[in-house]
Amino acid sequence: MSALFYSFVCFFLILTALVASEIKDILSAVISLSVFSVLLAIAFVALQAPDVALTQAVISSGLITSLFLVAYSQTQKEGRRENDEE
Amino acid sequence: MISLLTVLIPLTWAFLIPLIHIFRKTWLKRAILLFGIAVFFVTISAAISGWKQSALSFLGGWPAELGIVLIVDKLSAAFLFLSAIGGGAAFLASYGRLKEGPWRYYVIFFLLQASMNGVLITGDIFNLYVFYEVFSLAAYLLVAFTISWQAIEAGLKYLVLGTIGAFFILLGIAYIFMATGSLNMAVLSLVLPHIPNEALTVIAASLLIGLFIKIGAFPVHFWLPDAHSSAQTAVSALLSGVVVKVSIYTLLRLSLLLFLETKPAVFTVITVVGTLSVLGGHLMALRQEDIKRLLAYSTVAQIGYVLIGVGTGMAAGISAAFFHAINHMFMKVGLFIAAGHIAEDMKTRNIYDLRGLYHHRRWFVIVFSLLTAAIVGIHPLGGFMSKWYLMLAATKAGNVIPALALAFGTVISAFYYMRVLSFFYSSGDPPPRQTYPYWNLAIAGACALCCVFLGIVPLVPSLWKLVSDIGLNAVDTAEYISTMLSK
Amino acid sequence: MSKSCFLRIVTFLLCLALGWQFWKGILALEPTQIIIGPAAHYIESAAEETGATNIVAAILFDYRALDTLGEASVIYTSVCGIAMLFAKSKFKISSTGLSFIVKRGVSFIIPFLLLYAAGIVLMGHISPGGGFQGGAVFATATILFCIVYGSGFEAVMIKPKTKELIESSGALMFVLIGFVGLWTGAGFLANIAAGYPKGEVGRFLSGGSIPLLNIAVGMKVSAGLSTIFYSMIKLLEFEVTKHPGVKNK
Amino acid sequence: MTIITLSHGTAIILFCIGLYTIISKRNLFKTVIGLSLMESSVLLLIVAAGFVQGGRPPILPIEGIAVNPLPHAFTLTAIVIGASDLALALAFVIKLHQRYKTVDLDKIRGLRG
Repeated sequence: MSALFYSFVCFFLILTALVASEIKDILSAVISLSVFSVLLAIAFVALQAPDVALTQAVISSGLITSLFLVAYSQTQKEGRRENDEE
Repeated sequence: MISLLTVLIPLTWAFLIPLIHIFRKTWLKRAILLFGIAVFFVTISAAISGWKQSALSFLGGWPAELGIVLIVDKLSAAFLFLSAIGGGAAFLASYGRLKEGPWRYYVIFFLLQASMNGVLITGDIFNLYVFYEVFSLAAYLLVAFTISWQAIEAGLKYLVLGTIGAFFILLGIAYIFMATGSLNMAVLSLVLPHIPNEALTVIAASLLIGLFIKIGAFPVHFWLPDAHSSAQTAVSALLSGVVVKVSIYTLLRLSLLLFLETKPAVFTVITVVGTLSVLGGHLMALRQEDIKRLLAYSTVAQIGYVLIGVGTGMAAGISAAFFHAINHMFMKVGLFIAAGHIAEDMKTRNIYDLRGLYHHRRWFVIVFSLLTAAIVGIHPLGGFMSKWYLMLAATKAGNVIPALALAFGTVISAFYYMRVLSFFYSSGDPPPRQTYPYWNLAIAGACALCCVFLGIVPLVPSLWKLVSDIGLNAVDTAEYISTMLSK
Repeated sequence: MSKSCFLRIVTFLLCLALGWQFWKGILALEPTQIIIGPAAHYIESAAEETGATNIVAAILFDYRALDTLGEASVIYTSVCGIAMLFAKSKFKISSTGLSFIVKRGVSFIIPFLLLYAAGIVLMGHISPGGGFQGGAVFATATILFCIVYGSGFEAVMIKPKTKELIESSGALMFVLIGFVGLWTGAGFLANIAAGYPKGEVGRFLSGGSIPLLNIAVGMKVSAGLSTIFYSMIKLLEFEVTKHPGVKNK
Repeated sequence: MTIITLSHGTAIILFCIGLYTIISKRNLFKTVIGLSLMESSVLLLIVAAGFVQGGRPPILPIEGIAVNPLPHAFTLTAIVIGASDLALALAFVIKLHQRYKTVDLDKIRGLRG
């Protein structure tokens, strides 16, 4: 894989990380983080690490993103809940 | 072989408990007690066998450079002993209080025990990180176990800071790997002197930052009081008594093996952080009105004492540091169990509301006073002896200011513990009701007796030789390396 | 406002200084093009010593198998903790899932997805993949169930107790496979030395205990990650039923 | 060589972005995102440390030279450990939201002082 393509990936890694860090809307940040994970998996492929890329793709960008989304939708309800704990 | 079992047996118990819960619920109560006792005895016997002769176990039959080696030398054996005693006391306290009800608690407890033992005996730096993470996750969960909002908040704080610390440690390991290509600690000790100084600085800095966050030393201590005071009684005792000591072991082992000759500045940093922790912890404890928070801040200060001992980088200082660590283990386990019981019994943790406790909880207050006397450092008790030796070692190493800070901190601690005791002994309202907590009283009392006993240790030459051997063995990195690479 | 702005700038400068130090450390280390240390030995003789062609799997499950046991314990701890935190929350079977066509389509895909996951687990010693990745794909399939059929389907099909059983027995299996090595005197988690058949290198049946360990880890990880998802979704489902926009069944 | 230097530089920048996010942002989700960024950066650093110019993936048979397989094994372990940490952090955030009805750190101040 050429160095030009790799530098492109690196640039977008930093860009998506900055977006995930700076954007106000949490949902956009989570989606940006998911894109970041996929890009990282591509970077791992470029670094000749197929095992790591597979794990990164499945666990970080699949599972962790879905957990983020669950947590986000859990916390998007202000004041409508009565105390159903205990 | 027995050293391997200290990790495997608690781990297997942790995997077995859910199965027992599914198939034979009625066995759970007895099984858990049996498991706890088994873990205690295995750990003690591993410590004894490692003390006599350095015990190695090669996993998968691979030699040290290729695979992972577990090694128990005298330093590891001493800390294994500490973890067995402290873990056993915390297990008994929680078993007496909770019985078998929340079985997930015991799963996490055994995982914590297994990973603590793993951290103490492993000879591979990445394996150390893995066990350290199991142990940290279990600690976060034990803090949050009660699911009260304080516990969850303290757990989250602990988790975020602990994870940042973990990533700093991982970064340090990544640099080590980039520089040397190997991960065995004995091999690293041989090759690290040959790498460039800038890289060594980065390695030392990231490992130290990570470990200081995990230990809870002064500038990054703010998770510790919350976590240690919000957890339930037995967990607070375990965290203050053992978990912190395991982190200190990691710092001790890594700094001695990797940086003793190559970067002496590391020890200066440890001494400075220790001094700051002593002063900061005691001064913050002075302001507390919540008895468990007071004890937690006192833990920060006591960590500082141990770090001053480690920072000398000499055999005498390390022996004194371990002696103080084991003293502090007994004192804090006893104090937290006594204070936690009082707080639960009286339904308050504010020391102003605990007036006149002596008149209706007589034995508890007597045990509490004895432990307080030990932690402040009244002459014949263990606390005095360990502080005395720490002070001797620090002055011998030329660290005069830390030695003065040590003495000054002792005065402050005497002040705030006297305040607590004066409330306990003053006259107050009659008690709401009385429970007879023989179980907790017995554990706290046993801890107090151990403190009295530890005060005798330095006076008996054969016993003191055991403690001074630890320091001599820890500083002797050449022996560690030759033992590990012998096969 | 200005105070927080000031703090932000200080933090930024601090991070910048830290990053500069790290960069200087990197520059001091010249990246070597020769593989040194144990890795050279692994590349040289992993196939001969373990029977696996995927060297990463050989390292994970043979040379440094204790790391993998620790890693499995991390997931175990986390799953146990999350199940504990949400133990008292209620799980309500509610949403009916997506439309009929999607359900039919997914029911057609699901067997292939499961087959793919099983392939990743079982072929871990000869191709990229292994227990962790395959287990995670399994867990993703159960999450797909939840999205398409509604959470009720999964809860009826696979009870949480079953998942717990699978998870614990997977972990125990890992330890038992390791104990065989201890029994024969070759050391815990030993592979070929403990008498596991090496097989023909590169074939499906090769690698001694590595495929077995992959299966154990796969069981553990799939059940564990699925439990995490279903524990965290519990309250969400409870809330959705009360949400005015969603029809209740 | 350029690929290695490039990924090291990217990794360090990402580490600093992650740390900055954790320290300066007041939203708990941002904190968790920062943790994720820090983790990813260290992974990239380790994998890049094992890269060899012109290397092939470490799966036999290898034509030519192979990249270093040891960092791949660590990275796998580290990914799983990091994922467990993040999952636990998210679970804590959900539980905390039940009490405070917010994920803003400034409004969650039960344990200050």
